[in-house]
Amino acid sequence: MVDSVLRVDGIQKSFGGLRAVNDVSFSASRGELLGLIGPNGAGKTTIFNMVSGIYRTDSGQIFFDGTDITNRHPTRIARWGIARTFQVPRTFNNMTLEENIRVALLQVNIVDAEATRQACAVLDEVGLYAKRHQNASELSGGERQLLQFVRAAVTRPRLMMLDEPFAGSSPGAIDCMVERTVALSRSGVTCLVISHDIVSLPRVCERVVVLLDGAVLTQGKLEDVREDPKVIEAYLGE
Amino acid sequence: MHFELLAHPAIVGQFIIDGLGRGVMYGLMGMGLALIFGIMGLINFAHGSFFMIATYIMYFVAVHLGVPFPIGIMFAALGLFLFGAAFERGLITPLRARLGRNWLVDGYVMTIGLQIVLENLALIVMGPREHGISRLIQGRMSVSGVILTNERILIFSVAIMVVATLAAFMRLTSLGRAIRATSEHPDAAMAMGIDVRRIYTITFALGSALIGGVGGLLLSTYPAFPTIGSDVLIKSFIVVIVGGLGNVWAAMIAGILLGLVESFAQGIASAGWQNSIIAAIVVMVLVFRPSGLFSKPISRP
Amino acid sequence: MLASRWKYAGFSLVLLFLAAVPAVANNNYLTAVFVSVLLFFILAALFDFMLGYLNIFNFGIGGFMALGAYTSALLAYHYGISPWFGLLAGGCATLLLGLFAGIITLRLRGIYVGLTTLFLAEFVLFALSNLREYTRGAAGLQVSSLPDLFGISFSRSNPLALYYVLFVICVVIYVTLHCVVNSRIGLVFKAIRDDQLGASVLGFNVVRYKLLNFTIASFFIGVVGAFYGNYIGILVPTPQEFGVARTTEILTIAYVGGRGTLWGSLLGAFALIGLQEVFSVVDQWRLVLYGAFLVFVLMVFPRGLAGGCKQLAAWITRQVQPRR
Amino acid sequence: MKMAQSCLVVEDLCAGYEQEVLVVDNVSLSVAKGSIVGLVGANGAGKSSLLKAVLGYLKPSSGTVTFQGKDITGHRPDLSCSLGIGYLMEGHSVFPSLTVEENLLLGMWPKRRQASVVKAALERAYTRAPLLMERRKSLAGLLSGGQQRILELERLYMAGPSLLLIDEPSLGLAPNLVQQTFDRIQEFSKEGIAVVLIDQNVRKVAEVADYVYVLQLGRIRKEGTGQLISMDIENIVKAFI
Repeated sequence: MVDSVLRVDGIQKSFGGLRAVNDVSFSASRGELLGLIGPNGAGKTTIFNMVSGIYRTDSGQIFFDGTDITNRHPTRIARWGIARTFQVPRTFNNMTLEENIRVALLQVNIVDAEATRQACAVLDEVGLYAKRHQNASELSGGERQLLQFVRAAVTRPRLMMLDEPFAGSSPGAIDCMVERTVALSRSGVTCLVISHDIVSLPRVCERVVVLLDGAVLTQGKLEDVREDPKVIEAYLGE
Repeated sequence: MHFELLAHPAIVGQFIIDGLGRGVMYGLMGMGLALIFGIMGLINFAHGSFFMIATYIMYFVAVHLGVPFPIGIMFAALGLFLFGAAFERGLITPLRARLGRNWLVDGYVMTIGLQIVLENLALIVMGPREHGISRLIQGRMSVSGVILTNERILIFSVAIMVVATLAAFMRLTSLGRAIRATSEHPDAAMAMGIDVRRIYTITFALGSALIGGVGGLLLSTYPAFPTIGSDVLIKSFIVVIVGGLGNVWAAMIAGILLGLVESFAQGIASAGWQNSIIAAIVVMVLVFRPSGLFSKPISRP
Repeated sequence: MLASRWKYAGFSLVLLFLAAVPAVANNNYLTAVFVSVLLFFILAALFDFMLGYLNIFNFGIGGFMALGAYTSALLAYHYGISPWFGLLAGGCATLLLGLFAGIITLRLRGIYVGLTTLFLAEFVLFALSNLREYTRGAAGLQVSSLPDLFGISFSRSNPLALYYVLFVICVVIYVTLHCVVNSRIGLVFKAIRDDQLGASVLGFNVVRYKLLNFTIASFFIGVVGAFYGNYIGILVPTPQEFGVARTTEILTIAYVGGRGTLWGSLLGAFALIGLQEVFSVVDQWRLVLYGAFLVFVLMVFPRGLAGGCKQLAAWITRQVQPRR
Repeated sequence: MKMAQSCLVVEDLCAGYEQEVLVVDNVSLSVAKGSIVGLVGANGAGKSSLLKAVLGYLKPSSGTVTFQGKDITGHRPDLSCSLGIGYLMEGHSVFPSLTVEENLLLGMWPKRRQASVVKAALERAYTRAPLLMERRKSLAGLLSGGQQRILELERLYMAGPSLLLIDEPSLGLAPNLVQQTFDRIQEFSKEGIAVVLIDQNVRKVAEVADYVYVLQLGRIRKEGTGQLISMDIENIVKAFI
């Protein structure tokens, strides 16, 4: 608990009568790769939206590096060092790839020629260099996923939240994201990953939190969780 | 300011009657706009020009050809129905097909283009001359000092009829149900087997027919003139914004409210400032209650 | 690098053309045409600065202009303040209006912003026509012409001099806008335009950038409005001059030129105003042409003339490249 | 399975939101009259997209969809649906500000002109679900989630479809309602309606389905009769996690 970077403490969120997230608590330590899994409608994305300030939390608290960030504005939360991606990629579609990266680099005060240089370098690493002057709208869904991933990563976050980063991506793009996620964690960035990709997720996460109907069902090592009858039951239905 | 006028019941009664009379007209004007916005999300900037075309149709059919007024009004409505359908099918449908969910901004810019064309074509073809009639029907009556023209009674009854017919159409016919279903959940409407594109065309045509009929009906107050539409458009906007964008019934209530405000403001205060006050009210409604005075606030996730 | 060199060459060429032609021709009619080209160009560019770069639909740009024009004219009329200073004062007054409009429309989106600015502008126009004792309302307000400077007369009988005043204003505004949209701020503008939420989770304060854009644009609209008042000589608060009709003209030129490209507005202004002068025999057809052009562009050239030019340039490059 | 008996035949269907990544990748399946076919798989395996591609909400890039011997590949959804395919989309699809009765009547859209048929269908629905009769004048949006699901199922049945595509009917329902929903679906099939059923309740699907396809990353990875799948169910589900 001492070096937990993110601590979510009993958060709740309802939409109308539906309780989407019900008393969820978990924490992630520095450099940890934590997976969030669970059947459809379990509340995974809702938790992401609460942590990044897009949804208001009904009750409970969220701590980041010991600071209470519950219900702060998304802009503030981003400046604290929390970056995220979205299930449907939110790239800036009428801007070129290079501009997409450069705008993110502004957050860490990298501008002008240096920004162009770094943007080119980053795009080169993920194999998008050749398309750097194209608009993001011309990319495929998988490439856009990759773009928003690196766009989030260049802001040097301390917590990176990835929402279904592997869905709809080509094997090459997935490899690239897996490698870079692992590299990020080695450099001390905490990563939270929502994924259903049974092949890719184990390459990234050791520990997972399993959610069901808005509550934490269990958490632990991925292999153990997969053998847990409770979890299998959850996926089977009652 | 002449607040002392409010002490005379007959004068106040006259204010109310005048206000109701105007208000019903404004309500009628707004309904077509509200219908199209409510179902399609499109703001029709050519709404006023449609009104203008209708007044010309009415003038020619009723005055030049000597056809009875009710049939003239029907001609105006029918003409605008066809025009609206053609415009939607010819220009809006392709736009929607090309742009998908992002068609709306280009959609209303398209109606702006149409409005410019129509207004100026009318100026060229018809010239800057008013074509009007003095009265649809003659006669007036006086009830304890309050004067009431027969024409006003006629417009009032037509308004009630239009509201009732539209309500009945929307509630009781399968087409009306399909229109409402489409506005709520287009994908689910398709799963019912409803051709959503056709529903949009019909909706636009209906909204156009509505303003068309109203244009014919109001020819005596709003004579045919190329730029008569801009005033109608602004009045319709006010009514629709105050009532709540897309809420057809609330547009009528907002219209009456606007009519009463105008009537009292003109009677009591010096004329002129009422426009500024109304513009300010509209801005305040947009800022503080964007969903209008009579609708539930839009929830913002 | 080569591309940017071409851009500067093009820019200089256009500048030279705009500077030289009226002087060489020295023809009052041609000067008048160039004045309206520049006026509409810069207003459309300002409109596009808001719409094309930040998705702010300012449907009250005509009323904003009116405020600038009246501020400058009234200062001169009632207090004898020099119209030269009035240009700035008009800008400042409109800046305040823009700031106010920006603040009240912060929570609103899309068409609601458009309607709010529309009625705000209506309010300004109605107020101007109602304050009859002060603004002379529909009777029209006489605008004193710009006083002589460096021995040059800027009265309305010397349209060439006025043209150069406008020319300088346009260059200043255009260069400023160009610098802004190509700076870091412009980068953020575009990000917010494309995806507001995406920009805010990157840590950008969307509100602040929107206000910044709105105030910059409003200030310049006010300056242009003040100049316009000096140029036409008499101000009447009608819809044709400053209302919805004026706004739609500006919008048409911005759309025909191409959204999201400032220089496209110059193409749009030349195309539409040029067209209208060529067909001046049937002057009434002018606005019909505007509307038809707008519909045509929406259907066939969604990115406007500028987009068409870019496609043409790309095509030429493709044709040229293999031979190298 | 003989072709003549098949109500729906999907052959080599490919579809995707992007050109490069297919969410439905070369899927072939057939659904016999009166049978229930289950589709299971992890989130994002392409189950819902498959249904959307069959109906034309998502344009297929290749392959064919044949419904009752008629090629409907890439038809507009409303055309496919009016041929006798009922579609229950994921999430709630009632029209909230229309009344319960109006919702039911919209289910009869293709047959709206046959007044007597409409009346009979409405009566049949009310007999089957008295709750809807009771609340027929109230707005559908005011019903509870479970009641809305009942309304949706009855609405599907109104026009007498020969094929139903049902996507996640038990999502967000209380356990007793889940059972009721599955019972209703089985009744459909007993009446000779073919059903394609997606649900995350894998055990339930295997129980009611005659045949089950397991999808992963847009492809069919495994298929078999309901019993066969039931036996191997734990391993199949482990593969989702």
